[in-house]
Amino acid sequence: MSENQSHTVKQQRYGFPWKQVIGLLLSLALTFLALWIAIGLALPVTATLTIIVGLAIFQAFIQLFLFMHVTEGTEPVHQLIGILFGIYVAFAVVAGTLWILAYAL
Amino acid sequence: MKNLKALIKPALLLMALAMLTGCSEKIAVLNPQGPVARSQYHLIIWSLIMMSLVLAVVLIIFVYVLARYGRKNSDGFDPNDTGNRRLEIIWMVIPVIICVLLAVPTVKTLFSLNQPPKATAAQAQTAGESLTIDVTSVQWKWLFRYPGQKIETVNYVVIPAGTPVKFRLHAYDAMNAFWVPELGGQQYTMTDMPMQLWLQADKPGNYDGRSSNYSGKGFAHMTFKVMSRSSTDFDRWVNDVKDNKPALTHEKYMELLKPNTVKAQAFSSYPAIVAKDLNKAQMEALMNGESVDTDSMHGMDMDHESGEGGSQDD
Amino acid sequence: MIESIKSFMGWFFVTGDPMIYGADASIALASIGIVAVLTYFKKWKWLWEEWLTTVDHKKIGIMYIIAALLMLFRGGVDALMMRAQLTLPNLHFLDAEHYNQVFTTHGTIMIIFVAMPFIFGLMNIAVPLQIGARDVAFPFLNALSFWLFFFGAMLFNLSFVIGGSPDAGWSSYAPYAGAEMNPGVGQNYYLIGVQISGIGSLATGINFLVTILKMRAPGMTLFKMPLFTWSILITSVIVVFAFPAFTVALALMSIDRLFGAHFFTIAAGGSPMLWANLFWFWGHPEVYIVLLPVFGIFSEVIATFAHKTLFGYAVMVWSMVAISVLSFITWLHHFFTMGNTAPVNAFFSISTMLIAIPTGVKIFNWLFTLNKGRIQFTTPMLWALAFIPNFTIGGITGVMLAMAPADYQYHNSYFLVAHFHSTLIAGTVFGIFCGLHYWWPKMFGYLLDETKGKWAFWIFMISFNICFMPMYFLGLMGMTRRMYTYPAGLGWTPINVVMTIGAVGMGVGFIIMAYNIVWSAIHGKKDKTGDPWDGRTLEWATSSPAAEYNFAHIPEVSTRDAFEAMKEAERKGEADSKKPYAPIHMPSNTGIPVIMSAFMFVAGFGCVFEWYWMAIPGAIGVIACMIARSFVYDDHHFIPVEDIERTEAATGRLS
Amino acid sequence: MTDATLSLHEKDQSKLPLEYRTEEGDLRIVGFWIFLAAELVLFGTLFGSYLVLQSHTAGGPGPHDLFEIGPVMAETIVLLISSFTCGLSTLELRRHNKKGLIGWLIVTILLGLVFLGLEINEFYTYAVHEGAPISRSAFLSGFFVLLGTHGAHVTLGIVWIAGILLQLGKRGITTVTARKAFMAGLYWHFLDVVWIFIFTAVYLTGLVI
Ligand code: HEA
Ligand code: HEA
Ligand code: CUA
Ligand SMILES: [Cu+2]
Repeated sequence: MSENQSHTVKQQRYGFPWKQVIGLLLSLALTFLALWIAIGLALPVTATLTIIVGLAIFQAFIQLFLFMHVTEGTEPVHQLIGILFGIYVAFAVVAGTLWILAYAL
Repeated sequence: MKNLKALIKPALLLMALAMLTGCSEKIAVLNPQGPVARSQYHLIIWSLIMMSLVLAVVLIIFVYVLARYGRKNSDGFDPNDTGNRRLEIIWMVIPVIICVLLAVPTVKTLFSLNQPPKATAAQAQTAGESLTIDVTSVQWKWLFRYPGQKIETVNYVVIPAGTPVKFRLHAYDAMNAFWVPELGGQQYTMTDMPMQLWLQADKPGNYDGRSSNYSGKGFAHMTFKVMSRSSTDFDRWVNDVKDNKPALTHEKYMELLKPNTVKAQAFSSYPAIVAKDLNKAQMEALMNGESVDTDSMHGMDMDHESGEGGSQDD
Repeated sequence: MIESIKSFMGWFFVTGDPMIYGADASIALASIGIVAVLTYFKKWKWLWEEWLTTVDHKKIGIMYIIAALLMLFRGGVDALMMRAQLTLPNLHFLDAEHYNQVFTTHGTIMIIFVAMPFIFGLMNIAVPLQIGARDVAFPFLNALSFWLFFFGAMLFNLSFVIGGSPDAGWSSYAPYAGAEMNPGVGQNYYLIGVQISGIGSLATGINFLVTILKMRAPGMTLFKMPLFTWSILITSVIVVFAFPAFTVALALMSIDRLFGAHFFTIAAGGSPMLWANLFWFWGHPEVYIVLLPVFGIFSEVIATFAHKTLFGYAVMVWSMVAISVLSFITWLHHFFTMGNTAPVNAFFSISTMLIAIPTGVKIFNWLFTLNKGRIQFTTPMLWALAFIPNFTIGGITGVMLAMAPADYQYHNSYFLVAHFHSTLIAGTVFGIFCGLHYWWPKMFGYLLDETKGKWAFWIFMISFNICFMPMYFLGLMGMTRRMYTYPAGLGWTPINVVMTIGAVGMGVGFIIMAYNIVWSAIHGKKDKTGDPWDGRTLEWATSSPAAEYNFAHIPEVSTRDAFEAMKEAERKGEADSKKPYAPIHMPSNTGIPVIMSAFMFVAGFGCVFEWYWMAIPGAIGVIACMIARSFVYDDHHFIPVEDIERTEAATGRLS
Repeated sequence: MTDATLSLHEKDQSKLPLEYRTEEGDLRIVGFWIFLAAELVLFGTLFGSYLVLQSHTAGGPGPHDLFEIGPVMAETIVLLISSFTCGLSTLELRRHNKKGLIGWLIVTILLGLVFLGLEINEFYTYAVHEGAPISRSAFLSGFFVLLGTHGAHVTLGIVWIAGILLQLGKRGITTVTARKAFMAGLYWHFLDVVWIFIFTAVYLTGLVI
């Protein structure tokens, strides 16, 4: 735990940042796609909502995997389970709240 | 065995419960006086039986292991007894079965409570009619409005026996809950969500009602009487109120809306504003000459069967 | 001028009641007394260096427990005041306003400032020792969590003498708790005091999650962990995922009250029911936050004093996992009667009932741990044994409440109050008393007296039954909660009298326990071996109290019940020879947590009174502390080998 | 992911990226992930509340009256690009290229500032020009608090990264500064994820319904 010393480190070689570039292009594409579906296409409201929420989730996973590297670390299973549980609870609170309070199904 | 003392209490409780379920009239919930309360009572008794079973099993094992292995020099000590698949499956599966046995009647009763109870009064049976009463909770009193009869009462309500009564519940300010244990379970009253509760009394009688959701200083006194009367008595009472009681004026109504406790009273008529079910904010806006916004009721109406009250979506 | 000061004082300090004056005076006297004693014995420096700035998990644990015991006293006095008022119909010992404040503070304090910190205290003491670690993952954060809890609790308690207490119940339902119907500072105290300590709780959750996941002794795989550690791991998960919802709920109501927003108001489209929804989204998991850790304690204690490994270890673990998953999808059962559609109520009825299954599995596994054991009735064991039948009653009445149509009849009645005291007292309180007696020697190096402990147990346990068993009937008779008085002639009086007798009995039991603590501090049996109970897990492998660094050598683990296995090996003469010591790397003390939390207190107090001239500097102080911390690089020190040898020699453990 | 995925059984500490190389760094990164998971719930709660209150406009302006897609798209694109530049900074960190790291971080916070400026302008327009402040209706309360919380997070991120830049300048890339820069990067991407949902659930949904 000698974190106080500065390590002089060697320059390592990494290639062109493909992952990052793909991530950016995909996010932009998905964003515009969602915009077009919402504004440009006149689908029924439910269909539109389903599709754009689906796209948002897809885009979130792009960030999670291509930019944030959830699968990286000494024991990545910990943060993976953590994030999954977080998604579960966040889903419970959003869906549950809507079910209870907004849309009487 | 000193530890047996730990068991005596729960065992006594169980026996006491078993005895009490049959008799005492003081125990309002176990003394149902109408079909709604009765269906809940059946559910309660059913669950009580199942739960007594569970408790009995736990207690029997508990007493057995303590008596058997709690002695100073008991034999049979086995430190390698650390698990048993078969047993563990048993005490997983049996609770599952119990849960199913509880869940099925629970769901059935839940859905049936949405429907009006079957009328038993001769008059109501033929006409298939029910009575609607609009209930408003105000800190700390209950206002009852009879939209059909066009009369209003405070802190007491008269209903015809044997006839389903639809109470439409609404709050002027704080949340309260409308509870008449002998006739049936409670529902909340809220400012933004008209709700309904079906109740019905088997026979004429007086029943205690109270608010069961805390709403401030005068909450403990927020009680009302439900008087069940035969159909003819009920009609007589309505006419009596119409003939002999004062009208609810606008001023008088505004007086009632102030937070305080008041005596029971009745009014032969009410002004139009009363029927609007405004909440405190809306009333204040109206009094200030602003436009009343009613959209807080959007999507908050759970009253699907009748489709009355607020609107469903925008 | 004088007049305006006078009127300010009259508004600022709570006045008009001899009880409050008494409290004011006793608080002032106690404070002066503490300051005087500390000054006289020249203990200020000691207090600062040994306690206020400590990052040692064992000391933090002790501070949590002391604070929680004090809060239990306050909550208990509240309870006795309520019982006094309700003993007979139409009493005027407390008026309505006062009674409403008392049940609100009673509930809030008991759950947030007693149950949680007591558990945090015990887990601070035991978890790092049980996993053979030298400290928690983030010692600084740990100290910060404690001080946030402490100052949050102080802020909340201040409401009693300054400004007025909250009176909307611990669940603070809107719209009654909103600014319009509830002006004044009381509710602000609730919102901000609880918020501050809640942030600390969230941090504790993260801290222990990482500690347990990453800092276990070599060889201790997840499925070799002691069950208490497992229970804390799972509790931490619930804390981490439930508290953010509460943070939001509290913040939204604060914004409503302080900045005129309309989340939960009647006006402008606010939704009062949304508050109930958010509150219980946290509130239901919260009851498992205070329950699962005591499940862990009972598992340890029952295994230790039955002298057996726990029955069905893996199932015990998985049932807790199941509870943690289910606990997030049952919250609506607290408002079945808020006009939900039948499918909604049906879903939440069933999801709630399902929790009975994993809980039942645990009950039976404990019973079968006792089976074929050699049961030893020590004080901790008595608490654990009493838990089983008493909690089962609380649990099965919970299942009865879970049946929505039946709940229409129980909701907000004393049946409900009886249910949650059966679970909270027979579960949580029995559990923390059990853990307190069990780990006391590990904390202080001497045992609590067994005879007095047993007296306290029997009196408290029997009185608990006297107080709360009749309460179920009171609910069925139609008495609702939060009534400051009731009329005669409803048949409620006899039961209320009995309940008050029970409550006083619990007070007596508590007093005996307090006396036991004082008595044992002087006469208590010393624990020289570090293993007074013939324990099975690693906390008993080190001295009592444990040295600053916990273990001179990090233990190596190969089985469950690791210490039991080590002792077994030693009996067989297989113990391996000791290695030489190496310097030990430990975090250094720091004053930042306590100072930062004190700034938080100032900021919070400012917000309560909407005095932004005070809140803003307080907030700036908090941020300054954060920045200062971010630039601290030298926050560790090494304990040299000589010191380790000296410490180990003193407890006879030198190799 | 080939270059970055770490083997669970990596024994050779020196093969690990700097930020994982000390025990403390490793612990903190896991802790930070868990914190982010908790933040998911925090934002989930805000989203739930907002969506419930969305239609409660109390006769005041609703989503249709307020939202304009132009500025929103601008904010979105700026934030997406900043997430990209932030990703590049992490890459430079892995290359131990201090200059590149500092450069991309500066670009990131500049983009963050642009985003904040746009958002503040949007808030200002609503609250002052459109007469729709937080106290106007439940819908607006939900809107301002949800977006404000995100905005406050972005602000915090900017301050945090600025602090890290100071430390990087002074100490260079060490195990400590590497860890901090890496964690700040995670945070920034996370805020982008939250924004994606704001874009979808608040703006697009508001325009569709
Ligand atoms: C430690 C605290 C704690 C615990 C553990 C529990 C445990 C449970 N609780 Fe309780 N509860 C509270 C604290 C707690 N509760 C509080 C504080 C409130 C009120 C808050 C307020 O309004 O102020 C409350 C309110 C409350 C309500 C709301 C009632 C209302 O407001 O109307 C409900 C309804 O479903 C409920 C249900 C349950 C259930 C099903 C369990 C289950 O987890 C119980 C499971 C255990 C068992 C069932 C026993 C053992 C099992 C077996 C022996 C196996 C066989 C059994 C069966 C198959 C049934 N609780
Ligand atoms: C862990 C949680 C916890 C604990 C331990 C307790 C413990 C007790 N509670 Fe509490 N209670 C709650 C949590 C808890 N409660 C909650 C959440 C509520 C709901 C609040 C709300 O509605 O908002 C509630 C509400 C509540 C009510 C309902 C009030 C109402 O709705 O009107 C009552 C009524 O009797 C009550 C009684 C008691 C009693 C007698 C004890 C006893 O067990 C206390 C025993 C302890 C002591 C007595 C120790 C103190 C010792 C002394 C003071 C020594 C001096 C005394 C003598 C020598 C006699 N509680
Ligand atoms: Cu209130 Cu739905
Ligand atoms: Cu619950």
